[in-house]
Amino acid sequence: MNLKELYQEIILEHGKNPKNLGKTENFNKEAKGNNPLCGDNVHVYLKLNDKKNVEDISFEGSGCAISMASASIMTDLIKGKNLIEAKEIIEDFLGMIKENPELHSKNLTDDEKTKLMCLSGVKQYPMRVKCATLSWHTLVSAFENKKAEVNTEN
Amino acid sequence: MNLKELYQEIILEHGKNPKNLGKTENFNKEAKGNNPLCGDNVHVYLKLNDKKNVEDISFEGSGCAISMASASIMTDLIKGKNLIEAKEIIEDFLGMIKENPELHSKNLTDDEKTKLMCLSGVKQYPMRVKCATLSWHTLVSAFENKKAEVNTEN
Amino acid sequence: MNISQIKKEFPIFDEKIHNNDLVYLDSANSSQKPKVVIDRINEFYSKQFSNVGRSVHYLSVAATNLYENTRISVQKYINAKDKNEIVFTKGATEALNLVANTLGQKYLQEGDEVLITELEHHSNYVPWHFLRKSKNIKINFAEINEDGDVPLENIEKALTSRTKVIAISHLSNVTGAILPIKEITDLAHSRGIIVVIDGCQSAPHLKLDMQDLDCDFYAISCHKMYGPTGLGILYGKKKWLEELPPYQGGGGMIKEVKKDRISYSDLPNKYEAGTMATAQVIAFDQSIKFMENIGIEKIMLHEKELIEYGQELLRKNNSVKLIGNPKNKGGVLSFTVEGIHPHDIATILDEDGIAIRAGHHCCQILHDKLGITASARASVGIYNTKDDLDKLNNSINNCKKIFNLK
Amino acid sequence: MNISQIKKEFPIFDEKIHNNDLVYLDSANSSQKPKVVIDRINEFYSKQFSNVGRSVHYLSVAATNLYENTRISVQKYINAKDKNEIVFTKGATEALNLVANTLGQKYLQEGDEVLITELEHHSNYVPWHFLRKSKNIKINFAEINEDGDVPLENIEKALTSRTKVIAISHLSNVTGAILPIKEITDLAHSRGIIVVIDGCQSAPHLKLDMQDLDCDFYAISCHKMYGPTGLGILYGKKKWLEELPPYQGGGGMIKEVKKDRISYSDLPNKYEAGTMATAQVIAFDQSIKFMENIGIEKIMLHEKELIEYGQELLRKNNSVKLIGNPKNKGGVLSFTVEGIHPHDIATILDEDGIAIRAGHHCCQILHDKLGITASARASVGIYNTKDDLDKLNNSINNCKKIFNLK
Ligand SMILES: Cc1ncc(COP(=O)(O)O)c(C=O)c1O
Ligand SMILES: Cc1ncc(COP(=O)(O)O)c(C=O)c1O
Repeated sequence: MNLKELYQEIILEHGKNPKNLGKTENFNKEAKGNNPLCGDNVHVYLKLNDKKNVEDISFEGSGCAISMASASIMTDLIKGKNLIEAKEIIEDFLGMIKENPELHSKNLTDDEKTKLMCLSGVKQYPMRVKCATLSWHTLVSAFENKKAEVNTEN
Repeated sequence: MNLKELYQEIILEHGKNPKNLGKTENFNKEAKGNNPLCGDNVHVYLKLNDKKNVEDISFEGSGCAISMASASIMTDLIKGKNLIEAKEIIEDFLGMIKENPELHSKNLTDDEKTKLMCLSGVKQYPMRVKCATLSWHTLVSAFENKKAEVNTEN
Repeated sequence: MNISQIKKEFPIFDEKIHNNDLVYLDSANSSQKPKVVIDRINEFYSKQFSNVGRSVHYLSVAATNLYENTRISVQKYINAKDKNEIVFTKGATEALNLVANTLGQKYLQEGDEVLITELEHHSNYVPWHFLRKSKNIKINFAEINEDGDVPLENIEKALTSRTKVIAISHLSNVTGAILPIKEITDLAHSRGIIVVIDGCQSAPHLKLDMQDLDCDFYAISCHKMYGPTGLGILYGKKKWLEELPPYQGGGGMIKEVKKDRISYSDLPNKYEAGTMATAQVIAFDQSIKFMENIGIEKIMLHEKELIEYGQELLRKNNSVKLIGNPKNKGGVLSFTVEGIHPHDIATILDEDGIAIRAGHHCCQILHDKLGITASARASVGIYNTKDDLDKLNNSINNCKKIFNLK
Repeated sequence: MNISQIKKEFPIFDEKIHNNDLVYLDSANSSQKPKVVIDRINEFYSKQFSNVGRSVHYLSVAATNLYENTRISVQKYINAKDKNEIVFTKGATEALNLVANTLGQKYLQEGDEVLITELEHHSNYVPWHFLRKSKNIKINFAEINEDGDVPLENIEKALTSRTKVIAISHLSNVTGAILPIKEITDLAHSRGIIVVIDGCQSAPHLKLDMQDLDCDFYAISCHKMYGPTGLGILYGKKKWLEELPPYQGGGGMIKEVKKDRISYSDLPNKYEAGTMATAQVIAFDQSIKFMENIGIEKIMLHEKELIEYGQELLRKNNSVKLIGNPKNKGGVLSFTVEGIHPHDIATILDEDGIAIRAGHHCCQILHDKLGITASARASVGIYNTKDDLDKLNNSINNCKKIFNLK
C-alpha cells in the first residue's frame, strides 16, 4: 500500500523530531518559502564560508510530516557540503521527486542516498510534492540570497 | 401567418409616415424614453391645459416600424382627451399588449379601437413588446413630468 | 427523508475513489451537483443556446426569459422585495468586491471604519483591505470568543463613531458559528451602519429571508448550493444598488454612450456588464428547485443531526480536538489531531475515499488566533449520512495507527 | 472541409425554429457549442467534480490538474511565452475592466491619454471612461475612414505626447475590419505606449500569436469560441501582470494575511480571486481542441469564402446597404435595408428560422458616426454555409415584400 511508503518510519521520525530546527547563529544567507494554499512555511538559514562550504544550515517553519521531514533530511545532508555538491544534491532530489527513480549524485554516501530515497514515495501524491520540495526550493533561493519569497503554487 | 398580423398595412403606413412627429410648440410637459439594448429612443412632448386636457401632443425619435407606428397611433388617440381618459386608454393599451385580447376603454370610438387593435399582433413577439410600449411608458412619465428616462429593459 | 434516494440524484456517487465509495465531506468548499442541474446545462446548450438580451430572434428571446426566470426564483428563494435586488456575479468573491469597491467610490471616506470579524474568509477581508490602501479607511476586527463564536456584544464593543460598515459572515466556514445577523443588523441600523453579509456558507444550509434579516447586502456562492461553478449572487437593497455607481463597465450596462459622456442602465443591468454566465444562471434555477423540492426545513434538520452526531463522535475520539463550540453551529466540523498535521490527515483519509479539506480555509486571521497554521475540515451536504461520519472517524483512527499514536 | 459533417457536431442544429431549420448567423454575439464541449461539462460535473486548488483529496487534485491543463492549452493556442500570462476571467468585459482598473491604479496619471477608436465595443470604452471620471485621464478616438476601417495613419494621427495606452479591437464586430495590430504595436512601443487588444471577435476567426503581435494585453471571450458562457481570458505580458496590483481580492490570491497587512500570490493566482469557473475552464480545453482539430487555417479560409460570398450577394441586392468595406474583413456582415428598421428585419428573418442581431451591437459611437441608430448584423461561424447566406438574402427579400418595397 502506498501510504506505508509515504509515511515510512524514518519520515515520521524526522517529521516529529526534525534536525537542525531553529535559527543558526552567524548565518549569512537566508530565504523564506511558503505555500499559500495550505499555509506551510519555511525559513532556511545558512552559513556559507569563504571556501563556499556550507558550514551550518538550519530551518524554521511549520508544516506536515512530509515537509518537516524533507527539511530535516535536507539540512542534514547539505551540512558540510560545498556549494557545487549541494546544488547537485538538490537537482538530484528534485529530479527524483518529479520522475527519476534513481539518485545519481556522487556526493552522497549510500546511507545518505537511502535517507533521501525515503521521500520518493511522495511522487505518487502530486498534491503533496510541493510539501516535499518547498524547503529545497527555498534553499536554492537562500544560496542566491533572493528577496522574493519562494512560492510552491506554480 | 403571424407576420401579416404584426405588419398590417396600417402599421406600415403609420411607421413610414408617423403622425405628430416633431416638437410641438408650447409644450409644458415632456419625457424621454429609450431602449438601451436596441437603441430605440423617443421624446414625448405634450401640452396639458388648465382643464387637464391634452391640447397637443407630439414625439420625436427613431425606431422600428412597430415603435414608430405605436407612437404615431398613440399621439393620434391621446390628442384632445383629458388626463383621466388618457390614462384609461394607456392602461387599456398596456393591458392588451400584455394579455387582454379586448379593449375596455369607453373613451375610444370603435374606429379608434380598431386602430389600437392593430398593435395587438405584437403580443406574440415578446421581444418586440417593448418597441410597442416605449412611447406609452414615456407618455406616462411625461404626464408626471419625470426627470428619469424611461427604460424598457425592465 | 430518504437520503440514499437523494444521494442517487448525484451522479458523482457512482464513482470509486482509490477503489472506495466516495465519502464527500468537502461541501463547504464546493457542493456536488444533482443530475437535474447537470442535465439542464446540457439541454440548454444542446437545444436552446443563445446569448441573452441582445438579439430579437427566437433563441435569444427564450434564453432571456429563462435567465430572468432564475432571477425571480432567487428573489423568491431569499425573499427579496424586488427582483432587481438580485445581481448575478461570477462568485461570492466578486459580489463582495463589488460592494466594497462601489461603497469605496461613493460612500466611504478617509478615516471611516469597516468592522469585520476575526473569522472572516479572505474574500470578506481583502476587498476591504484594498480600500484601506486606496482610501485610508480603517478595518477593525470583532473578536471571536473561545467557542469560536462572535456574540453580539463583541460586535457592539468593536463599534466606534466612525464605523460605517459591518461586513460579516452569516456562518463561519471554520467554526460553523451561526452569527446573530438580525440582531447585528438591528444594532447597526440604529446607528446608521451598513450591513454586508457573506452568506456563502449559510445559503446552502439555512432558510434565507432578506426582508426579515434586513441586511443591506448579502453575497452567495451558487456552486456551494448545488449549482454550477462561475456563478454568484449579490443581493442588495434597491436603494443602495440604485445609489451606488456601477462596478464593471461594458456592453449591456449602458443607457447612452457618447464620446464625452456615458449614462448607465437601470437595475438589474447596471451591474451586469458584458455577456453573463447565461447557461449557469439558467441551470441554477434547477438548483433552487432541487432544494425547494426537498424543503429547506428538512435540509436543516438533517444537517443538524449530522453535525451533532459528528461532534459527539469526534469528541469521544481522544487526540481529536474540535475547533469551535458555538451556540448555533452548522455545516462544518473543523478539527486537529494531536501529532498529525492536517495535510497528512487529508492524504490518509483520501486513500479511504474520504474527501475533506486541510489548510487555513482562507481564514488565516482565525488560524493565527487559534495558534495553528492549518486545520482539517469535514463539511456536510444534503447527501451525507451518519455512516459517512463513522467512516471519517474510523479513518482518523487509521491516521493515528500510521503515525504510531494511540 | 466537410461543413455538413462539422455542423452535425453541434446538437442545436437538430432543433426547429418556427418549423424551419435554424440558420444561425449570430455567432459574433455568441457561438453555438459542439457536443464535445457540452459532454465535457457533463462528464466533469458527473464524474470528476471538485473545487480546484484548495484541497488535497483525489478529486481536487484531478480537477486542479485539468484546470491548469487548459491554461497550458490556451498558452499554446495563442502562442504566449509563459502559461502564467494566461488569466481566466468571467468574460472579455471583465478582462478589459481588469486592465483598465489596474493600469489606472498604478500607471496612469491625471492628464494621461488613452487612445481608442470609433469602432470600439462599449466593453473597451466604458472601463476607460471610469478612469476618465476617477482619475481625470483623457480618452481620444482614432477615426474610422469611410470604409469602416482604422488604418495605421489614423492611429498615428491621434497620438499625442501624453498617449499612454492604445486600446483597440483586433476585428470590429460591426464593420468586420481587421486592424493592423502588429504595425500598431510597433508604432506604439517605439513611443513607449502600452497596447491593449480587444480580441473578442478575432479570437474565433484568426490565428493568434501573442509573441508575434507583441501586444501587452489581449482579451478573449470563450463563449464566442465554441466555449462555455461565463468565461473569458486575459493575456497579459508577464512583466505587466507582475508589476500591476491585483484586481479583485479574496481566497486563492493571497500569500500572507495578517490583521495589518496582506501580501499577494504570484501569477497566475494573483488575478484569480475566489472560486473560479472551474467546469467552464476545463470544458474550454475541448473548444480549443475542437478548433485545432479542424485547423485555424481551414476555418479562416472557409469563413473568408463565406464573407466574400455574402458581400457579393448583398451588394447585388438593391436597397441593402453594407456597412463597412474594409481592406481586410472577417466574421460579420452588417447592413441596413432602405425603409425597413433592423428590428423589423430581425423579426421577419426569425420567422424563417434565421437568427441575426439588430441594434447598435454595443457600438453607439460607431453608429452615431454612421448616422444611424441601429443596423442588422449577420455573423458567421464554422458551421455556416453559403446556403445560409442565400437564405438570408431571400429572407431579406421577403422583408421587402412585407414592407411593400421593391
Ligand atoms: C468586440 C467586442 N468586444 C467586447 C465584447 C464583450 O465580450 P463579453 O460580452 O464576452 O464580455 C464583445 C462581445 O460582446 C465584442 O464583440
Ligand atoms: C465564508 C466564505 N466566504 C466567501 C467565500 C468565497 O466564495 P467564492 O469562492 O465562491 O467566491 C467562501 C468560499 O470559498 C466562503 O466559505
